[in-house]
Amino acid sequence: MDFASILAIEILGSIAILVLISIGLAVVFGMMKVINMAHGEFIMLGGYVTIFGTTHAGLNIWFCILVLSPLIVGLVGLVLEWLVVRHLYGRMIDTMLATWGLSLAIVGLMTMLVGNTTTGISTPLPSVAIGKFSTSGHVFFLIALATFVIIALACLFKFTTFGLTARATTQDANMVANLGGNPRRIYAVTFGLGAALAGLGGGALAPIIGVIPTIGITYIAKAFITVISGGATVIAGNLAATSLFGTINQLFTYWYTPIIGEVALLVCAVILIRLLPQGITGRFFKGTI
Amino acid sequence: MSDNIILQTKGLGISFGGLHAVRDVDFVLRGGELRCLIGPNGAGKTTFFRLLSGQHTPTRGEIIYKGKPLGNLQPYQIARLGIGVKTQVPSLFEGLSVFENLELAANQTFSGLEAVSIVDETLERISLQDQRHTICQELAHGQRQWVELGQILASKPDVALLDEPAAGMTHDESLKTIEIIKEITAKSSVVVVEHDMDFIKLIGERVTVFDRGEVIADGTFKEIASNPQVREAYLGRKEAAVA
Amino acid sequence: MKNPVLNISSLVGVIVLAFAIPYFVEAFTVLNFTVYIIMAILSLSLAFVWGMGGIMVLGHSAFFGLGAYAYAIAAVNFGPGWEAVTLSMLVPATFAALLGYFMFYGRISDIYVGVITLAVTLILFNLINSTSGPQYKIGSAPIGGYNGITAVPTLSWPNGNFIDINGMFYLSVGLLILSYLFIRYYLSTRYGKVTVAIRENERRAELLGYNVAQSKLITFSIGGAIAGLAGCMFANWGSFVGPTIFGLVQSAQIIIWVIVGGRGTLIGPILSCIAIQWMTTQLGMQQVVNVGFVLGIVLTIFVLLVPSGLAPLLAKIPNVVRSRLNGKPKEDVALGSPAEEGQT
Amino acid sequence: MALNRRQLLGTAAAAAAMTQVPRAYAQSDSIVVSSIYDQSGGLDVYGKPVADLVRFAVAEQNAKGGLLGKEIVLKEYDPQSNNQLYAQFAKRTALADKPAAVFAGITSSSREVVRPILRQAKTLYFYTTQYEGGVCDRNIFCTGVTPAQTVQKLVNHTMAKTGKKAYIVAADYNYGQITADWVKKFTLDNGGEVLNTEFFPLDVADFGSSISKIQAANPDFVYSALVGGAHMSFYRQWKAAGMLGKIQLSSTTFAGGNEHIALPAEEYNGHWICQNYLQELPGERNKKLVADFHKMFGEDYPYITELGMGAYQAFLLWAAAVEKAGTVDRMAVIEALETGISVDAPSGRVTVDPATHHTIVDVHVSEARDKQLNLIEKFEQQPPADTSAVCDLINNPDDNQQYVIEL
Repeated sequence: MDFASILAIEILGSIAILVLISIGLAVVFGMMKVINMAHGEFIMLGGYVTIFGTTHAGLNIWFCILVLSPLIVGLVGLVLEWLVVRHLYGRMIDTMLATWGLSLAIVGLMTMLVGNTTTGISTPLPSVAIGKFSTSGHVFFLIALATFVIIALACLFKFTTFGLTARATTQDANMVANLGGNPRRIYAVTFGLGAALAGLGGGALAPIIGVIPTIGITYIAKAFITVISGGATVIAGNLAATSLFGTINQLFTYWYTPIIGEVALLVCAVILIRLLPQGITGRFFKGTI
Repeated sequence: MSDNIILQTKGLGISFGGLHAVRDVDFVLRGGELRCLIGPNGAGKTTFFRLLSGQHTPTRGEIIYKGKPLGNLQPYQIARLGIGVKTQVPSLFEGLSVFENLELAANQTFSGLEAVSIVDETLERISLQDQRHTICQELAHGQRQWVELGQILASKPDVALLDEPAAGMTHDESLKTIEIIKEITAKSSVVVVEHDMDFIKLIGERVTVFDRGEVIADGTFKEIASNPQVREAYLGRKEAAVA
Repeated sequence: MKNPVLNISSLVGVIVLAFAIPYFVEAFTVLNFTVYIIMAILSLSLAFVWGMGGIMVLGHSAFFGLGAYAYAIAAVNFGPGWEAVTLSMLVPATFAALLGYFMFYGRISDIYVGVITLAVTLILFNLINSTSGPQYKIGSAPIGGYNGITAVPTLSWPNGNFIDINGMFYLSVGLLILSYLFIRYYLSTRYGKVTVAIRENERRAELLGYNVAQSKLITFSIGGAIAGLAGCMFANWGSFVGPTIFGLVQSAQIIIWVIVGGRGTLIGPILSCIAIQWMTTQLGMQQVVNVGFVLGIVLTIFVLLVPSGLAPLLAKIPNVVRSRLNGKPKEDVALGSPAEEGQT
Repeated sequence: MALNRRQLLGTAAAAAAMTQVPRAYAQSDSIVVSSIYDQSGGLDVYGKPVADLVRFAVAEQNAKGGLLGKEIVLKEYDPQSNNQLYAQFAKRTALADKPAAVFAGITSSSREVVRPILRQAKTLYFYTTQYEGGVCDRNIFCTGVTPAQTVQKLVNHTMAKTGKKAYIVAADYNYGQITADWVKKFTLDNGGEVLNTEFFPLDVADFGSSISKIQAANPDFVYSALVGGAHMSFYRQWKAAGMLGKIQLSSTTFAGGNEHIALPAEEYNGHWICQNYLQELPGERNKKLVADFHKMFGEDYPYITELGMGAYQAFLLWAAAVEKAGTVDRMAVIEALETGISVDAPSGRVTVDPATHHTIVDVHVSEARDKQLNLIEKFEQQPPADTSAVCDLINNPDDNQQYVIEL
């Protein structure tokens, strides 16, 4: 029984991690049809901001994770949108390639700046005991944070002017422009939001992973595949895909090894894309956000 | 195979979601015939073509070609059976030369020197001999339309479906287009979709009228022009839109 | 490209130059050039699949890696002979055919083809990387996981002589030229022309009666086979294969070569591959600027500012020269610019 | 990152020390040695100190007037934790630099890439890292410690203090696989049992589910043969899950990559380790080395790791053999080394075992606490018993393979 609870928590944790690494990408893909290959590097930058913020600047870790990482990475996102992405709207493959270039460049730059060395911080949260088992308290934080992010995004898209305009822009950018909205600004803000969410994810994961400039590669493929499989519907698609993949990943990790878990996730995604080329939400959950 | 029918649809229909884009269409095309298909925007003409060329799968009814139902063939299989299509928006191999575009069309039916001579002949018919090595995307709009018609000419299908072959053309270009269409009719049965009434009048052949996915009239241009239902479909819709 | 005399003379020029190189440079430079040439074969294979066929493969290193592993495993089992070389092309080609059947007959759009190939190369990386246990072997060849396969038996000349450093260089140059000529020939055939036509307009090709899925599958498999050949040579070159061959970094490099060289040409990606690798080696010697940083910037700048790559620009130079000499400009008939990317 | 700059300065200092007179020497008056160690990528935590100690050793030797009156020139390569690059650089250095000796390889997989290449190129090879043992090849000298020297001592120590049930976590490549087999063998020899063994590829950084599995199995101790930067997360997550202090952790790899410096002390205090060298070792020889090294690389150099010391000691052995042979000729130097040459090194006496080309050294069981490794027990002059059981290069000089343990 204790083991079942631990397993359930680990599965939820795995889903939460997938949500945190992919939701930013899902927002950008769903709203702008842009696949940002530098998303993994945004996660990495978020991790570094939190690590340097706590170890070098001596700031509070929660402030770093929840405010500083999303803020700084969001700004980086805005700048890169301005420099690169905005010139390629409507050219999905070119955007992907250009951001892949950015991804390599950011890895290179960080390697020059901080060295190709793993760094990390520890979580201040105590471990949580369940029967004779105990698990890291940080997992609970990740689950809570992922839940909060999903709810906050749903509210943002449903109830705010920005959300409405952004959704309208997705449907018909010209119409929005005619109505006096500014699709360019909406795109820029959306891209920045995606980057900020990646930064948040990176900051939140920093205490349980070792951060190294190349760590983005570990996440980009998973995030990318989760988003594609989820389909263009940001929140419903992301929830559906992360729940499916998170569960599969974790179960296979338990039964076999973390690598088999990863492979199971990828194989499942490939089959899913073949069966549902429009993503899960292209078939189900239509008309949701 | 009575009455030399080459293409026929029986109760053909397709719906997207709840919308019946095409419903219960019974359509007959005879060998050597040139038929015009008209109707207001959204009447289902293009969808009808897509059904015939296999780009959509019908939800109801069937298509009978040369006496046999087409079933669920892929578009390329239907094309190989001899149904050629010119799409509404010119669809060419944009980065290839005019010659290469026509060669690819001719290669499907002919090979070697025969194909090359057919291409040369076609270039002459569409008056693009001088542009044979021009990349398609550098051509003028009208010329692009002609290249696509040239592909039909070069592949010599049994049935040619031409979707708005004269869209966006000047009057002189339209006249030239009609000439090309007549050339095509010499070898193929042809269906032309158009909503420009003047053009239909110039062709002067039998006309079928579509509205809201259904055939609402069929006859000569004169009969059609005086049909109140057709007038309502065109004009009434317009008034409603204005109101 | 339409001038056969020029073509043949430049080909002869390249061959003479290539065969002269080992007489002028040191052994280790020859060694470096050999790997540039091998990678150029790999670059050529993607130039064919993506640049000519319009199939965007983000994980092309999968075929390169499969070729290298197939050769290594076969060479350990049956010795380094023609069986191993054949397998190094057959295995990735078959894999490409199966994967292609799965994707193209499922009518998956380009972007998803990219995603799936990316996922597949990661799957291969993960699987191969976790086979270091002694229980994972094929025949008498342990797969080796992270360790890779070391001391891979290398090829000999048909007369049984050991292929030395210069020999390996000549062999690579020869295979590069052969692969290039084969692709050129293939593109001039009926099937080859359809390959390019599909890149230009898939729907049109289909409406003209071409079986798009089948043609893509053939293109994909040929590309896989040539990438596999490059993998075979790579395994021979280092007498080593490791799982990093499947990595994303490797895939990104191939894409950079093709983009910089120009999608829609074959010579461009070959030359850019050699040039970029040379630059990478030069950069690698100094520790100031990170190689990945430079490559990344190059990729982004090319996509933004020079999307058709260098080859079309370079192609203009001889035209200008020729027109000066002849007094009249000559119309250049290239195979055309890359397919429009925007449609999704 | 201050560390980087400091190391850069260190490099510059080393370079300056080495290049004081280089132009004055003619080409034939210098001796080239090559080093190929990962100074970037996931294994840089191991490679950087090793590369630094090779630089130090070369500079120290040159300061003494070089070898045979010739200056030693060091050619360095950074394979970036990529075995493919090991292949490339090994070929390249053998062909282009024609070195008298090559010092190369952190992981066993990189050694197995380099070894056949250098054997074919007839270039003397020193592999200086602790490893799983069993390599038997006359062209290579493996000067690092092997399982019979360290793993056995640590398993014995741990089982005596905790209990009989072991759980092994190890890196998924030849080192981890073979070391895990040795841990199992020594555990069984002591009447214990191994509950489970898990292998992790070097890029795995999430150990949450494994830690739960370990809890479910409830062993008396966990033996870690984890390697590299990503695996460092294991120790962090072990602490985060509240396991530190509940189940003893022993490792022959912990601290090899400065884990005890990079991690905060409260995340690892109490892990047991067994190594040949500790920077804290008493004795004048070690004190002098640490002082000289700090003079060159700065007082705040993180830690002189056992891996770094392995390379330094290997260099001492090679230099002694060259002096003895009076030449850098490969066979002459191999024969000089095979006389059982011996040096007084910072870790104690280090002697070449002629039959195996391994070394006889002191080993030390210690406890990691507060960024230090505190000596618990010392075992003097341990022979490479695992390898000498299978390898005899005196009688089979043409042997060329790695013997692995069979359970």
